[in-house]
Amino acid sequence: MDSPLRLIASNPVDRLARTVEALLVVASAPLSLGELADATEDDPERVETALSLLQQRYGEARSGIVLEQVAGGFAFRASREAAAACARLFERPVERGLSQAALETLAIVAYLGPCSRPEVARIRGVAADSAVASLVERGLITESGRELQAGGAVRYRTTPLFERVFGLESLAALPRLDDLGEDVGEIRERLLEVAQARAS
Amino acid sequence: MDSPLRLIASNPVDRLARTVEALLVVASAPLSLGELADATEDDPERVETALSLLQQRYGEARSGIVLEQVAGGFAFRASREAAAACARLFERPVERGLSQAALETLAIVAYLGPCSRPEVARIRGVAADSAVASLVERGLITESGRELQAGGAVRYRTTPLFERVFGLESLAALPRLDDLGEDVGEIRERLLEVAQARAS
Amino acid sequence: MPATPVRELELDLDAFEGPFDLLLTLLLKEELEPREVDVSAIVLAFVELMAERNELDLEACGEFLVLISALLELKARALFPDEAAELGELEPEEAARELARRLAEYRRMKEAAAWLRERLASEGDRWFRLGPASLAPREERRLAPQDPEALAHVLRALAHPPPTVSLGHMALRFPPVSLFLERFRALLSRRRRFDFDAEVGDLSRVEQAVALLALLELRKTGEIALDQAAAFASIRVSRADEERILEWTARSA
Repeated sequence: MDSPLRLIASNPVDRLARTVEALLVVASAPLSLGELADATEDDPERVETALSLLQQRYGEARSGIVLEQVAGGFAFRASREAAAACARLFERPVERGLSQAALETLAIVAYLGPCSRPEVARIRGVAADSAVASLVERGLITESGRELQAGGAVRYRTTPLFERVFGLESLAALPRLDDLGEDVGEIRERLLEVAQARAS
Repeated sequence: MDSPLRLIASNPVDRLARTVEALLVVASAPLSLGELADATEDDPERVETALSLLQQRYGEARSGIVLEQVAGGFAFRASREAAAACARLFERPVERGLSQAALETLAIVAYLGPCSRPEVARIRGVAADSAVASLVERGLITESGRELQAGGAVRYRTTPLFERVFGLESLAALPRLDDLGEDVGEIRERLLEVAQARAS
Repeated sequence: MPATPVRELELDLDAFEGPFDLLLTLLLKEELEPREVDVSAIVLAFVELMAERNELDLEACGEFLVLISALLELKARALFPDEAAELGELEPEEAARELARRLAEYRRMKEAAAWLRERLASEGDRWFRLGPASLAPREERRLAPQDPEALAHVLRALAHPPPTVSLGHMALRFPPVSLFLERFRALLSRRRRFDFDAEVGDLSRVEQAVALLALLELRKTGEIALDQAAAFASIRVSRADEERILEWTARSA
């Protein structure tokens, strides 16, 4: 751990890394490689090199500040080791008391978004108004235009905060829906077992 | 810079310092010694020792992240070396347009005159809180008294900045909407009727 | 009605653990959402129970079919409240395919929601700052010049009537269980007993299934007594206090 630090001390990438860590400590949301390159007026490849140096320095178990790649960019967070101390001092207003209805609505918007309240209600089978309102208030989803026809309903999509709270690099990091439910095959197998037991 | 790091690695204050830096990177306001001691469930004197270790580690010219003691306590800031990059990050490029939600809210306030959030929400069919907040933050609308009845909601009107951005000499220069109604009262009624039909 | 293994069937579902008839009671009291109930797991549990017994209990199978179809119907209606009629206009095969497609879609979404919940738990020890840093410069937002026509355009769109939805085929509706609860209570306040089949004979099969659920609920709460001369014979429904009085009279005589 000491050698890379000593190396960058005599290396111009070290200065760039210091600028990048300065940007990350004041930013209010994850910064993309492009944003970091624009702000530092430096080469994206050099910014990447600086980021990988910082990732070593600010690694889990090594530092209380951890650099993570999340929501399409890079951001600092507290180490998991410090979670209990954080819980004593801060709140988690975004996810506290998230209802089952809100989670289902969130799943629908994340996978099918942008989508409207009527679309969510059609899939869930119950009105989604209060779930949608609570997700908007928490900043997990946001308006994203209206349905195409005139007088159409407002549509919603997930926000970068959603990706951040759930620790996703991007929406593409959500598991494929096909990988989630294996139970049809499982049901068939159990039925088959019963049938075989009866036959024998 | 390497020697203190190596020293604290074998010292329990090192762990405390990691927790303190984690708390500081999550906080959105300076943290006092008392708050840090409570959150870490540790001795204030030990927290002070940890803070002085961190002040060495996060010192100006040594690191992009600088630990600063301000009136309310301790907080991280960007190093002076990174000031130019920070200025570029926070001075956002000119935004080309407004979101659908902001545009609809702005149109309602501009055409119908001082309007409350509940009124905007009724016409749009969705909560207007975040759209109103973002327009206020941008300086395009501002508070303008309250609704008449006791405990009435705050009403909003457009600002001179709104007129400048939209190239209007005054609100009277807004494009006419004769096809929707003869006067503001008729237009308002029509919008509310359609909103009701959409909600049912 | 003799006790059958059906209502005592022990279930261990995600949303519920206990005997089948308690599940029905919770559903009827609307303390449990039908969409939370995994019907396939109930069918599996029943099939496994029957297999264990190693004898063919036709009566149990019959009762199970009635109850499970009522439950399925409840669940389908809860999932697609306004679209049953629309499905009704399709050919049966198409309707079945469409229903299966939507159920699969809903099920996948439930699984996605479960994944999100697990993720929330596993990421709960990642803390980060919400909002700006305390010693950060203030962000300035500047807006390019805008066209006022855009304002007129969005207001016209807001004044545009929404597309109308035909409600002409909404005749097909699933009656709430409470309707039958009230109806049977009213009936028993006027008469001491009535014949179930005669009372619901004119109703659709869906309505009959709901009526039967209402009957089971009333018996569960001790408001009525049920009596059936033989399997498949008509069910006689009587006031519970009526029966208690008769019993008491018989004992003291």
